[in-house]
Amino acid sequence: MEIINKLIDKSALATLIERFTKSGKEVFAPVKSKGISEFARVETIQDIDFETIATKQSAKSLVFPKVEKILSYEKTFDDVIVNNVDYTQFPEVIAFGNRPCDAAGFIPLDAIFAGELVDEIFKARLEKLTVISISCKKADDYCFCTSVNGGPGNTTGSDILLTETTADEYFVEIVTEKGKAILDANTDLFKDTAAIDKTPFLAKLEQQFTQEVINEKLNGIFESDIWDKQAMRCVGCGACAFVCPACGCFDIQDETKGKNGVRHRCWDSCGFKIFTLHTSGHNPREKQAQRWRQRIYHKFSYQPEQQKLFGCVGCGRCSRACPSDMNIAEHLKEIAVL
Amino acid sequence: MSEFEPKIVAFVCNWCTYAGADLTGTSRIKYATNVRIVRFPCTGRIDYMLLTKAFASGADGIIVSGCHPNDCHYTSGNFHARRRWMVFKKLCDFMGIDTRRIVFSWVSAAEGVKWADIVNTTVEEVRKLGPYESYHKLSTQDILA
Amino acid sequence: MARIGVFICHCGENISATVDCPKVSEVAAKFPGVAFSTDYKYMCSDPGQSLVVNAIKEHKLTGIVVSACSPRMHEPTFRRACAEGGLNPYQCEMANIREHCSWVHEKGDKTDQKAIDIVRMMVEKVKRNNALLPIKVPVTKTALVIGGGVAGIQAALDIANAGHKVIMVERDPSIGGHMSQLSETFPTLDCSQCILTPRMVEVAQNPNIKLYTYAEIESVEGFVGNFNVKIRKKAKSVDETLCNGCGMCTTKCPNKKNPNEFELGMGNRPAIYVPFPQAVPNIPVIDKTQCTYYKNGKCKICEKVCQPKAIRFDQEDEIIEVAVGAIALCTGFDIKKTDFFPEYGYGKYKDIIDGLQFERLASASGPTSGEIRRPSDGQVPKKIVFVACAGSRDPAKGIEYCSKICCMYTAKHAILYKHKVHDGQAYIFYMDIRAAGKNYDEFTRRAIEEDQAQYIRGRVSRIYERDGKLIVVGADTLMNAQTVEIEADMVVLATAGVANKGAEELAQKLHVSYDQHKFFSEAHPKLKPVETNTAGIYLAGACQSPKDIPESVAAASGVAGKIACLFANSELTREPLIAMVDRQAPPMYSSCTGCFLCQPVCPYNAIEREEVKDRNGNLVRELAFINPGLCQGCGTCVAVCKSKSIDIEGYTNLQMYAEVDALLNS
Amino acid sequence: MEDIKKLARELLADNKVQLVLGFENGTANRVRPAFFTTPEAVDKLIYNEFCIQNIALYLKKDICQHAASLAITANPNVVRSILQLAAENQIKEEKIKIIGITHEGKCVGLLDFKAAEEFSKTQPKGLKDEDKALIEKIQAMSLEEKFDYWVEAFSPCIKCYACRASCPMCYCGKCNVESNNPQWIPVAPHKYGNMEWHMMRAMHLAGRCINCGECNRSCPVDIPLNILSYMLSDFVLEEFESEAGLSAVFTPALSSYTMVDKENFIK
Repeated sequence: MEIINKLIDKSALATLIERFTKSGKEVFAPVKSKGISEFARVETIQDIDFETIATKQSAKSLVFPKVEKILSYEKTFDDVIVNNVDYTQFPEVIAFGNRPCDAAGFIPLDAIFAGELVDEIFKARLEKLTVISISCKKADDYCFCTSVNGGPGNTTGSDILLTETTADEYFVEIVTEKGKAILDANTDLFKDTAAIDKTPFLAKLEQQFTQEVINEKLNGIFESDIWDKQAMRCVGCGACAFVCPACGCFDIQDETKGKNGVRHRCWDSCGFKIFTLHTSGHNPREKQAQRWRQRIYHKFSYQPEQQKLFGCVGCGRCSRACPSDMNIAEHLKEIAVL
Repeated sequence: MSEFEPKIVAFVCNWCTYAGADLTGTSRIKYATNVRIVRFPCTGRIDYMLLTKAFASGADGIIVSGCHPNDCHYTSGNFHARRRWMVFKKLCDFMGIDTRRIVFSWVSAAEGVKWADIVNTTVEEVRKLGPYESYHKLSTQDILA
Repeated sequence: MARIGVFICHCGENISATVDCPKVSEVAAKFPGVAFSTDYKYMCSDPGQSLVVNAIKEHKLTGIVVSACSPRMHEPTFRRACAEGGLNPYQCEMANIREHCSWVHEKGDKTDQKAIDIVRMMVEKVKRNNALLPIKVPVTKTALVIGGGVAGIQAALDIANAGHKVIMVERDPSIGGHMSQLSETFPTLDCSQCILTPRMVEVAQNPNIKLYTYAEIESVEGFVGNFNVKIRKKAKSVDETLCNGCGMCTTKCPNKKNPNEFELGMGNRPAIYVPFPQAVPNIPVIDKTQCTYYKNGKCKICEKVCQPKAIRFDQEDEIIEVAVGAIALCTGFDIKKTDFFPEYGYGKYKDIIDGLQFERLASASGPTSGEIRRPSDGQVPKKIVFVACAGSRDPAKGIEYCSKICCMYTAKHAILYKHKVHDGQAYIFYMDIRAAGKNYDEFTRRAIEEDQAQYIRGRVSRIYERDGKLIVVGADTLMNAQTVEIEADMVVLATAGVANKGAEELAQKLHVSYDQHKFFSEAHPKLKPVETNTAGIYLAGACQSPKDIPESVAAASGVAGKIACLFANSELTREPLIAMVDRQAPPMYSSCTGCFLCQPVCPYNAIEREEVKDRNGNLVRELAFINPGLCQGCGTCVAVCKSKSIDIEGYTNLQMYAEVDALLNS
Repeated sequence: MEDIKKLARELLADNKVQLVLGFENGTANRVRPAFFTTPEAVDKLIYNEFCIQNIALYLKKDICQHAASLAITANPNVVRSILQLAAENQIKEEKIKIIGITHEGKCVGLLDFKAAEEFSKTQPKGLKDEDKALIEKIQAMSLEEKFDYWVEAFSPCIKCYACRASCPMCYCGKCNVESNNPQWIPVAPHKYGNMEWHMMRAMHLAGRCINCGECNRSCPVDIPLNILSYMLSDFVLEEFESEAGLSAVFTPALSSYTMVDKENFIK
């Protein structure tokens, strides 16, 4: 679809959100509470935090929640009755005010869950999701989207992208049919405009490397000692993976109460030792450095090879969340200049 | 409508309270049917995780009982248990877990009457408190839909 | 897949009158994993047991739940039946629906439901039972007896007479202990030496007993049936194999003015000495701290006069390693010195002595040849005051417990005094007269009635000297606490009995527990009075608490009996319901982190450190290891282990978890 | 800071240690843990008021396990951690050189364990006023309020286990939450799973926690779980006169008992 350009002023935007909520759509947007900005359900535009560069956690939980019930079951004397989750009943969700990097994150997730094998639950959630992103006016020391083919005004993954052009007005790019459906239902709120050069309204973020260079370098450094060096201060938690918009690893857990039980899909991280631990006691990724290497290879080598895309959107959340300040951009730059 | 019948689980040691409960039986002293006894070798063996597990599994009240101080078959299991319970109780109190529903007691092998008494009073206390809905809800809301 | 059999017993009408047994059986038949369920009148009867045995075979059961009485009653019975049916005996669980159900509830649905729940719980448990084999521990049939007092002697002789080897270690140069110091014994007044000496000789002559005197325990390692003990045999400076006990050395030794320990300082002995004439062995030792040669490098008179040439000035301490299967602790007691009672003047006034010193004065072989003469001037005291509870039952200044023997020996002292000093008068200050025991009360009555000992119920507040007399000031609580003042010629303090010197250190070497007074602790105050918490180590006599001779001897024979039982088989068989630490193949080895926070909670010191080494011998990990010979299966370590690396058979985490789950989530 | 650097340089130059564990500058105005193996590298070593991460946790990581000997820039929290780790048989004195640093940032030179024990006693615990205030606030709540408070406080938990990974005392190779036979604690980060996980962790740290607050600092969703341990530490100190991190030879409260422990709650 060709991008449709529009303008919307802030009061119209408020009305739009009101219309969403009134029509039964669930709107999730950054909300600041106790100093932390996270995606949360909002009712009006006043609830929304437009300032924070990036929420602590990504928007991925809208399609890949930290706990997803995938089925329930009941044991009888000689049988087990399985009940699948009715994913046709998922609500319509609007992601609003997320950054372009968040939107871009849905692409690699989609490739994981709805590639060769389709995860119906994920697919249903993604289909019910409309992403209305807002371009970045600011970037911080952790941001590096421009190094991974993204950018502060990138439209990838968004259904609609808003760019603040004046104190009262957003330049609107309708990117997809889903976005157009919103436009069509609310034409009164949008104004016509010609295409606008967004550059002056976007954060300036220098490109530090290219993901293609990383991809190429990774071919020869699997056994390099750089992994040991970089992972030295890694504490081995899963914070990076859990805040990452593109990390899709999960664990399957059954929980029972007597004869009833459920199967949950929960977030998991390749950074955990137990992630690859075999029953025999053997662990193919025994050391933290190997697990760190896996993280980089998965995003910059395996995913490009298998899914023809990169698994990193340059949001920098992992670096912000890291208790010991492992900065992924810094590490990638080191690899790029090897 | 029938009266609320609390579910009580008793974690007891083999040598004192289990034997004490046996004595209640041999003495034919009647008590409430609500209690289910789980036998452990010693109170020292009782893991506090089993207490939360019991609540999560639907218990409304818990009795934890063993030998009186200095009577432990293994000399010190009950002393270690006592300390563990103190700390656990403190944590529960701080976290809003209802410790009125956990009764700790010493019941010796000779205290058949005391055992019946502990069970009866616990059943009545917990009956007054009602079902332990908050913990049951917490533990089942994401499992039983 | 589990195939569980459920057997509901009616117990005549004991269960069936209250619980609907057929209904319970019917419901149980529908539990997942239950392959067979039935009810029967008397499950423990022969036909009942046959029913179990046959059902196991016929239905190819993998485990059984016998729903009947308390497992404390018939668990062994049904474990046997289980084994007879071809299953491992530990694949049997009992659901207690009698003591815990039918006998304590009225007939009704709630009672039936409870019975059903109990059965369900045990079905879920037994599904998770492991097949277990009894634990076998080899037993070295040699006993170590530490201490050669009357308790040690009795224990050693009994064990030796049962046909087992005994190694006896005594700290002093001779065995005999405190009893050899006593004059006569209550309540019979037979001479202590006369009854003890033959037993001492027996020890020396018994071919099953190896005696090490002047020796101490250096270290103890191992566990029940398998202790390795290092004994430090202190240098006597005399070759025991050559010495013939002629006594020339002790007679000729020029350095004779050394305080005699055996006489409690009331006499002297040479630097080379035999502690007392009846000593066993009758071999002298040189006291290196006093011997002129050791001090100045000159003398060697003993060497010159020794015909068999047995003197060895260059002899060194020797470490002897022995392997033993059991240890009897018989290290006895000591008496508390009265320094902490300055108002009683002990040590300040020569004529205030303690009870043990009085024993020596009254002894025919003592420093006064049995005549009661006071130490200061050798005069016969005409008025003598005995102070009972000198330190005992006095939490403020002494010890809080009762020393138990003082009431009796003080009465004995009064009687002996009267027998020896006919015109003398004995006064006894006491708190209570504790004379429980066979012929004990009669004995104290005799002191009062026949031997005119005057008992004054009250405490002594002060003793001081005035005009050559000892003024004993006390209160008579039976006379309105009126002050009593007695001008005495001599005072005997019945000082408190306390733990022996070095008891704490020895307990730590042996890993046995001890109480706040450093007396060794028994495993159970009623049911295991001679066992310690460390399997294979027993205790007898006054090292446990103050005891008189018959009690010490009885305990010693008890210990000997226990050890004889232990030695009755070459292997020790133990119930396998014990704790174990997780072990896995490398590189995991174990989920144990080696924090050893489980170690201090084990009452039996069963948790050891195991070193895991790589092929080059480098230490890789330190892991907890539970010695199956020592673990008694309390499971306290299981609950303490944070990484859930310890589990206990019979009550595994999986079993207990399943029980709770089955109870509530039905 | 210069004296710390000088010490570190000398230790490496004299081959007394193979590795110095400390801090360097990180992203923007952050600091980060760093590992120095040559005297020259020590140029980058820093120590300032931001160096509060409890780097004692690295003592259980491969890099420190493999080093024959190492030194660590140790603020009072790190010193306490080291002593407690030693008490729990996780580190040996001969392997580690402690560069002691006070709360104020003053270097007190190398500490052996005995000196470290003395040092620890003089340095107050790192309990902040806001933590105390929160404990008091919760204690004043009703039973239901407390329960709701914690259920809500734990609900954002994503089970990333940063609390565990950042805690020097959480050194178990296999955490309780990872034992699945039986599954003691639900792995799923739902409200129940979160509640039991944090409750279990608080119990495991009772009497062992040295109160550095690292669990809270590392938590990406800012759960105040440190106050659970703070509250229990206070309780253990008050009831059992036992405090972790003051001695290298120490039996934590829950591995010991006294005959006179309270039992007024036992019928």
